[in-house]
Amino acid sequence: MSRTDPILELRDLEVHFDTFDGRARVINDVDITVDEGETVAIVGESGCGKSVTAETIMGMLPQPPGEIVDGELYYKGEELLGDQTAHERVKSESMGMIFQDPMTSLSPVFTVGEMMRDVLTYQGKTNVGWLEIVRNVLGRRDADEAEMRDRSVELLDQLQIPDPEGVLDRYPIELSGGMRQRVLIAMAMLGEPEFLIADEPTTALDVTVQDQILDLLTEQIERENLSMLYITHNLGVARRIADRIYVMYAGEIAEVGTRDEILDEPLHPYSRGLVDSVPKLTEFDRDGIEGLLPDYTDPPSGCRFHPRCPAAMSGTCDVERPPRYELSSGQEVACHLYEDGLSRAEAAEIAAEEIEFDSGAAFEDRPTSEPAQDRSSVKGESAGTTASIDAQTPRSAEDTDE
Amino acid sequence: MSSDHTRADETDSIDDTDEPLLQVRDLEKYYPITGGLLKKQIGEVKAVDGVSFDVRRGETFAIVGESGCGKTTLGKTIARLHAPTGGSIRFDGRDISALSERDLKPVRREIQVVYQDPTSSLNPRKRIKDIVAEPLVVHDIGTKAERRERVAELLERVDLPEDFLYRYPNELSGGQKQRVAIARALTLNPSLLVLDEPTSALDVSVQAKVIALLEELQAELDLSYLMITHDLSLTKNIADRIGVMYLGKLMEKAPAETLFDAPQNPYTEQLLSAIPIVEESEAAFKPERISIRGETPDPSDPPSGCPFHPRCHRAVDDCSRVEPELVDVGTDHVSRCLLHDEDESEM
Amino acid sequence: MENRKESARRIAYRFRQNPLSLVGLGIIVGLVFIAIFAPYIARHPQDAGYMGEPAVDFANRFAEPSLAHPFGTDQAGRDILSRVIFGTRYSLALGLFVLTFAIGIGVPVGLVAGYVGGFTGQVLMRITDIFLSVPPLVLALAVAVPLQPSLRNAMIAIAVVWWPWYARLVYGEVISVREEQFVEASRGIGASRIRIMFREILPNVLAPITVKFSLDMGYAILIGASLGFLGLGAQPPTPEWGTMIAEGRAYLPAQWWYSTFPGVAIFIAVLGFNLLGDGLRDVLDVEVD
Amino acid sequence: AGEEPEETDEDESLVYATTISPSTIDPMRASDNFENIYTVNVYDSLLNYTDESPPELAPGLAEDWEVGDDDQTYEFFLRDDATFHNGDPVTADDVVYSFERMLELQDGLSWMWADTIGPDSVTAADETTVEIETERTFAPFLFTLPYMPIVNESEIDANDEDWLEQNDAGSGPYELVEHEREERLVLQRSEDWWGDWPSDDLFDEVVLEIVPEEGTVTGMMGDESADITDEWLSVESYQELADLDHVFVSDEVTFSPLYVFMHTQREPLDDVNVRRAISYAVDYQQIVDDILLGNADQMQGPLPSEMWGHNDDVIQYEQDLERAQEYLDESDYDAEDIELTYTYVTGLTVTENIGLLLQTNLNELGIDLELEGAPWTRITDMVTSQDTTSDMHAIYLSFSYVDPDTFLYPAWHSDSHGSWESPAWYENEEVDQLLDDARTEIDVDQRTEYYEEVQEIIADDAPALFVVNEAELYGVNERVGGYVDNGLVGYSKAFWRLYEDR
Amino acid sequence: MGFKSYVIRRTLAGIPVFIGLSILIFTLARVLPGDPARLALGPRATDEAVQSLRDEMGLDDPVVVQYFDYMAGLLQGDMGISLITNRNVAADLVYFFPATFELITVGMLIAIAIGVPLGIIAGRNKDEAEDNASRLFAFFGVSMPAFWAAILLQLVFAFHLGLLPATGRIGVEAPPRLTGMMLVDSLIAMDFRAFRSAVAHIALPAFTLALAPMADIARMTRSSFIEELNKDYVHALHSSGIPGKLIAYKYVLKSSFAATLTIIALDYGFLIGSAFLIEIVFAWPGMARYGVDAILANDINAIVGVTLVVGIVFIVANLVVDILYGYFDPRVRYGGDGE
Ligand SMILES: Nc1ncnc2c1ncn2[C@@H]1O[C@H](COP(=O)(O)OP(=O)(O)OP(=O)(O)O)[C@@H](O)[C@H]1O
Ligand SMILES: Nc1ncnc2c1ncn2[C@@H]1O[C@H](COP(=O)(O)OP(=O)(O)OP(=O)(O)O)[C@@H](O)[C@H]1O
Ligand SMILES: [Mg+2]
Ligand SMILES: [Mg+2]
Repeated sequence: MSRTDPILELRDLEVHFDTFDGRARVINDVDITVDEGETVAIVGESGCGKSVTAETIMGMLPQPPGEIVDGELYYKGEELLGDQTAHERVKSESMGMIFQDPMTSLSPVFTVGEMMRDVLTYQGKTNVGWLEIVRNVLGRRDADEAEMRDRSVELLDQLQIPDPEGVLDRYPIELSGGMRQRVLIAMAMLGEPEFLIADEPTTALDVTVQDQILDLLTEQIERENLSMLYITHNLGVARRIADRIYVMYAGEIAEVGTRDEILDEPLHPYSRGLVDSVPKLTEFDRDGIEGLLPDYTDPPSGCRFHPRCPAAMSGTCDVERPPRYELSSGQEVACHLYEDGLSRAEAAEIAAEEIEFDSGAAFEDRPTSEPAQDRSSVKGESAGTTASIDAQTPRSAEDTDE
Repeated sequence: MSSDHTRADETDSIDDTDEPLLQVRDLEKYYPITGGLLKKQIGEVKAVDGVSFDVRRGETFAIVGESGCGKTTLGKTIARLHAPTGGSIRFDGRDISALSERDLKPVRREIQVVYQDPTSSLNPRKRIKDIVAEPLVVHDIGTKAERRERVAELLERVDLPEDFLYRYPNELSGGQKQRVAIARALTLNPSLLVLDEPTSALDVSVQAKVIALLEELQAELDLSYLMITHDLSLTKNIADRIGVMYLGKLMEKAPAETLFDAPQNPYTEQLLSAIPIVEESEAAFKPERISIRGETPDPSDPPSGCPFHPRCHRAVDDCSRVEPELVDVGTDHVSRCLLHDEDESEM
Repeated sequence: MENRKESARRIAYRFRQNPLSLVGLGIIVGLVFIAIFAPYIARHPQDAGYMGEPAVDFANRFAEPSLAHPFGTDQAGRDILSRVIFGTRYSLALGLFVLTFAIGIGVPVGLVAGYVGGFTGQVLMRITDIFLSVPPLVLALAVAVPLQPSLRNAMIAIAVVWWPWYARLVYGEVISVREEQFVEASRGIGASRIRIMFREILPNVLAPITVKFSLDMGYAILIGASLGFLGLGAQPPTPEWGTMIAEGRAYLPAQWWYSTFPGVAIFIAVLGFNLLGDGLRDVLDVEVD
Repeated sequence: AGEEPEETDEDESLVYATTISPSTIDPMRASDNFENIYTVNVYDSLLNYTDESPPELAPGLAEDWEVGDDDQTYEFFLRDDATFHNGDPVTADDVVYSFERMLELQDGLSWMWADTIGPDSVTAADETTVEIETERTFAPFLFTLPYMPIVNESEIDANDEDWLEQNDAGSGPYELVEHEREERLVLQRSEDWWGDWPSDDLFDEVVLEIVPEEGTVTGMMGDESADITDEWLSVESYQELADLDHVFVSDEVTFSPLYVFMHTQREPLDDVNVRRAISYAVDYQQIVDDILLGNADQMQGPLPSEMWGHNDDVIQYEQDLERAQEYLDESDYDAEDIELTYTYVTGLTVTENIGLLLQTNLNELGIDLELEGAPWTRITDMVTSQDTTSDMHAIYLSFSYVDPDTFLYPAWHSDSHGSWESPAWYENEEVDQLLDDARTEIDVDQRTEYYEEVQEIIADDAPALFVVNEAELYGVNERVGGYVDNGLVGYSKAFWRLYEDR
Repeated sequence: MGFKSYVIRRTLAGIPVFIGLSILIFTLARVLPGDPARLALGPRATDEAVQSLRDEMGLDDPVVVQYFDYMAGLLQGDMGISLITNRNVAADLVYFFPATFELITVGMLIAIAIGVPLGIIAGRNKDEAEDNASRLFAFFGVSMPAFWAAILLQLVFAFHLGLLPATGRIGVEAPPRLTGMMLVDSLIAMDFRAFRSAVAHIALPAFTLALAPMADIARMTRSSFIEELNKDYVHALHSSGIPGKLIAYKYVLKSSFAATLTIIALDYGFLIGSAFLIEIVFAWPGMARYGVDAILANDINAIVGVTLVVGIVFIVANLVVDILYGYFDPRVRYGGDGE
């Protein structure tokens, strides 16, 4: 694949959160590149930092408690993290976002049409005067209502929404989940973005509806030649939509490669465990991955995955953070098992040899529990390797939610 | 128009050599819809509408279907958390569909439910030990010490360390909570577990372990499972037999392999076709891609005729008028579609 | 135990986020201290009727605030500071009594109405609605009338109008907790209704009740003082704050201190409970109104 | 302060600021002081009171009158120049109608005539002559007549039942021009009034301003937006007013006697020794000096000394703890066992303060006293039965007509039991007899004798603490000329006697 | 569900509450000790007079009969005779209610006019100086005893500074009475002198009344504003290109205002309660003061009347808010009860 200039490039992102447990170092040195016209997926389990990454790119990370400690974000060469106005501008001119929960992503108190009209009217404006707001609230807009309506209807129609005219006058609550998600896509498309971020837009939907939505989304992307960053934890969905996939674990990128590379023969132990755990029509490996995401306030040293890794090498993995080794195929994997320049075949061989998930855990004497969480019982039992295990109990995300 | 097909209802009772643990016949559960000025009942949602199936001893029977099709309602009705509107539920040879709350108490020891959301299914204000011991307390079983022992044993059974006894649910991860929920369900030595999407709130790597645990328990404790899920790939791997539901009705029921190898119902076909596959190799096990259209209908106002006809890729004119019945289409395999009759007559 | 420490840490963290609530806590601790040790703190306890030895000194009436009488004296030459100090007792007692009663009635009603529901629930909530359709002060006035005006009767009157607020709060909470699966799980185990209501649901609605309790302490004190102010609460010479303000009102604006200091006392007490309640609201993370 | 300057039309308006408001302005329903102020200024009566002290009778609508030998027939000769505010002449028929209406409504002051005037007692002999034949001999009868307002029969007949609440049908010196309920009554001087006006600058308008807040009243007096206050302010407010250059405080001691009635039918107060002990325990001096700041006299016996017939020789109680103790020792009770309740009208701070002082005083004897404030309505209710009457009631007896009977009969005659004026439930046949005799005897000297004897018996029996006769205080702007407090309900605010004096 | 049917259902739901309330109040009033007839006629009335009034008032009938008589009367606008004013309570209320209504409405308007912007400012600047100041202010507002605040304000603004009148409704000749609300009447009469005076008179009491709800409203607006501001749709709309300010003041405000509305309804009722204190202090000739007088005088018909009117105002305020709520938030219309 010949690389054109990336449309979006995220470099060395580091994001921390202040929580009552202390400072959570969530995103650690994340690089993501999206090329023009490309769809890139980020996959990973819940809490691994996918949404935080997306929020950072969309400039909507809540600060505080979040803080972007380091990193640059280039959109078509323009740095955005250091320049909020530029970020705002680029965001409203060129980016669009689709969210997971279509119900909460639409204002419950305005009709679909009203929202779409506002999107069309304020397209690209970053500020608006008081008078304008009042006029707007009173229903006066300078723009051409009929034209806006036509445009909205056209878009809704493209997304196979039955009775688009009628939908414009309805409130989100009057629409089904699938319809809402389509409306949401339409809203994102209205602004004629070049770059789309979708954060698990189909997770709440049934498979058949998901299937429809994915079809429509691909169609739109092709039609408008969009670039997209698609976040999901569903590997199957990633397969359907993505050109390339980033596998994320605990705020770090574990592996990057084309969709087939990642899904058919993952190299990183984590990716491998992840892919294996998914029930498939062919088989279902019930082993899973031992343990839990680490405590972000006290992440493991070295490779963040090492406490759960069946191939972890004591003295290396728990000490040294693996760089992203680039294989000859262009695939990158952040694991000490590999080195730069390996061919895919060589790498696959290593993976097959070294990585073995089974019900007997890698790091634990207690085989079937999820031991990494249990600080008190684990700590000190087997010095060297386990000393640094410090899975959070409970995970801070849950705490703040409850 | 006569057909050779026997009505499906009788099919299950064919092999009465070993009576199934659970026999569900024509089960109905309707929810009233109220509205208007006086909140009169103005309609009903037929959440479960004439469902029949058996769960044999030691097997896993899976119910799959889309959101809102009535899976949860079915599970809860069988566990008698709801009173059925109609039909019968025979459990261990006894009809439990009309028992009073008091008479149900012994039955409750036998049928337990594990819920989808592990967070909501554990009382956040109670310690794990109290949660797991609650069934014993409610049924007034054992002394304090005995209970404590039993709880410790159960915790070990579900692979949780002993010091979890004193924790509160919010100090546990999702997978751990689900293990606690399973432990609680096992406390009274039930014979049937209703598993309502027990892993859908979990990450895949955790799901795998919980599934492994469930299978292990089933083997060791001779449990029967009624597994409710929307993940077809999962059912393929763990279920013995599968029922596919749509809008409160059973559309197809077959042994797992049969269902995946030779699905008879267009709805099952669509479901299978929509599964996003992860590995290239899976593609071989999927039917041709079917382009899906239409919206999930409103359960309170289901389409006439075949409930699936508006979205069906095989729909014919009659589908909107004639309501198909479940018919035998193979060994232990029934399906609900008008086309079966036509196929038959064409033959 | 680890989780204790953990939750203590969480609570401390939340409190730290909201220093005002610490101020509230301080105020309340102070008030309780003052109430308990009033006889030792007040310089003229007998001026507040303590120990049944009434002392009036009409010759020393309306002394302006001074070192001897920091809050001045009233029309009977009594030390206002001492009376304000003793007033703490009455206000706290009133708040406690009213809320204990209100919770004692309101919580079970809300639990039953919310969990059992059906016709019983409807009837209970409609009764509650009726009580809620008149502002508490007005209803308390109407209830207070048939009774002799006195502090005790004011407490009864306020308590009678207060329980519906708890019934409604608990009802609302129960409605949402009821949907939680652990409740159904408990039912699936075979637990009785009573057990489910009191062992499963109640512990989960304690947080909002606690918050409301704290906020309501302030409000109950206010209503009690209002009744006193209108002459339907504590009767002179009881040094109840509202009653004192009402008495002092006749001497405005010349003897401003008479009404002012009891007012300050009410304000501080109510403020303290509000601050604490607000802090608890954050700590326990519940929304209560 | 704060009232907008246009409020007071300085020269012509006289503003009477009061903290209470009338519940009615129908003259036949009027009962309290404020209502009567309105009535006497807007309505004429057959007779008037002078502003002397004690007041005497003066002609009103009746130029002249005669009393028959039977002590029960009266003849009144109306003046012919009196007209109602709508121009109708005042006729004898109107007088007859007024009596009828008064007795029919059974409201307001009608009780004064309830047993004296029957359905046919009042007749019109001709246009200007009214004959009254009372049903019994009632010596104070003439003294009650200034409280019988004469209304315009035809005007009332022509209008609704409650027309009088917004309008007047009188012939008095002032007519009603505005009634803003709970806010103000505006009266306008009636040019056609038959009576004499003072010669100087007259007040063409009188505003009765209802200002429930005491502070506001004093404020209004301060910035001269009010001219006269009512008598209900606190002592301190009057002090404040007295400090103002342009205000004087009228502090005539007239007819405002305060008693603390003791329940003579209940233990331990049924024992005269206990009552005497209590009477000797009270520090009257402090009440007069410190609670009332000197604006009162200690009472001597049950009758205010301003009233004719007062007996200067009856026992005068004073604080004497030794004697108190002696009496207590003589009684059947042990001080330690005595717990009494003292009831006063909520909001009347003087009585509350007296209660506080009593509490302290009685404590010295070892008697416990509990204070209980009650709204006036509750007190009137409590005293209707012996059981609910509390041990001690602080009550001001109200003055109605200039006759000792007005204070003595309602409080001490056993026929009066159950009314708010007799919470002592006093029973003494001798007293009953004397009071009855005094009512039917016309001869003033003879009556004086009866009354003196009654006073002696009662004072000796100590069925009440004869606390003080309080000066009724009014703040009055210096510019108001002609102001005299004769102590009479309503008549103490005879606006037609006032003029601007500056 | 249509908006209309929602409105009707909401309205009808108020009726049983009203009936229940009337029973409650009526029963309460009838258990008052003391003979209302005697109270009405004054201390010196004769027994016959008292008895005849008792008969007239039906006081010797069973309470149930009395209740139905009362309700029958009520339907014809007859609420019985007030024992202290001797007029029909209905007439009294018609007379006094406008003053109270004017007072609490102006109070509520002040509370909204200050509270909502305060809440928004605090919400938009969470945890900054503006936020803390407004929160502190809110605490002061709810902790201040209304009657005491009234006294203090009077001391300062009326007695000390002499800026505003301390009591009453108007200081000049009142405009002809049409609505009974001075502000309205004086405007109708184009009498601006009266209007100015009425404004000056209502300023202090209305502001005093407004303190607590102002604080409540600010607090509620703040928290719901913050909550809404963190909702996904805000981000979604933002990322669709709508400027933040428009989102805040159009979308967020409308959603969050629903929560504020609930508080407004509740506080409107509480305002009537506070009016019972404020009207006393400011000598405001309104229904609340009439009510307190009635209560102190055991005037049963008046007590029942006043309490019922208070209840009705409360019920209606809730109704109006529910309806507005349904207007602001379509979810409510579908969500049924809203309970
Ligand atoms: N506002 C926040 N405050 C504190 N911590 C946060 C916040 N947002 C995210 N985090 C933390 O960052 C980590 C990553 O969260 P993120 O939402 O990015 O996960 P995710 O990969 O999107 O998971 P999911 O699949 O569940 O959406 C979590 O541990 C979470 O606790
Ligand atoms: N208590 C209830 N009252 C009324 N309707 C209900 C109730 N519970 C469920 N329903 C309706 O019954 C139908 C079936 O619901 P059910 O929860 O059984 O579906 P499900 O298949 O479990 O869906 P999901 O996959 O979303 O869990 C739905 O239309 C639902 O709206
Ligand atoms: Mg996420
Ligand atoms: Mg379900």
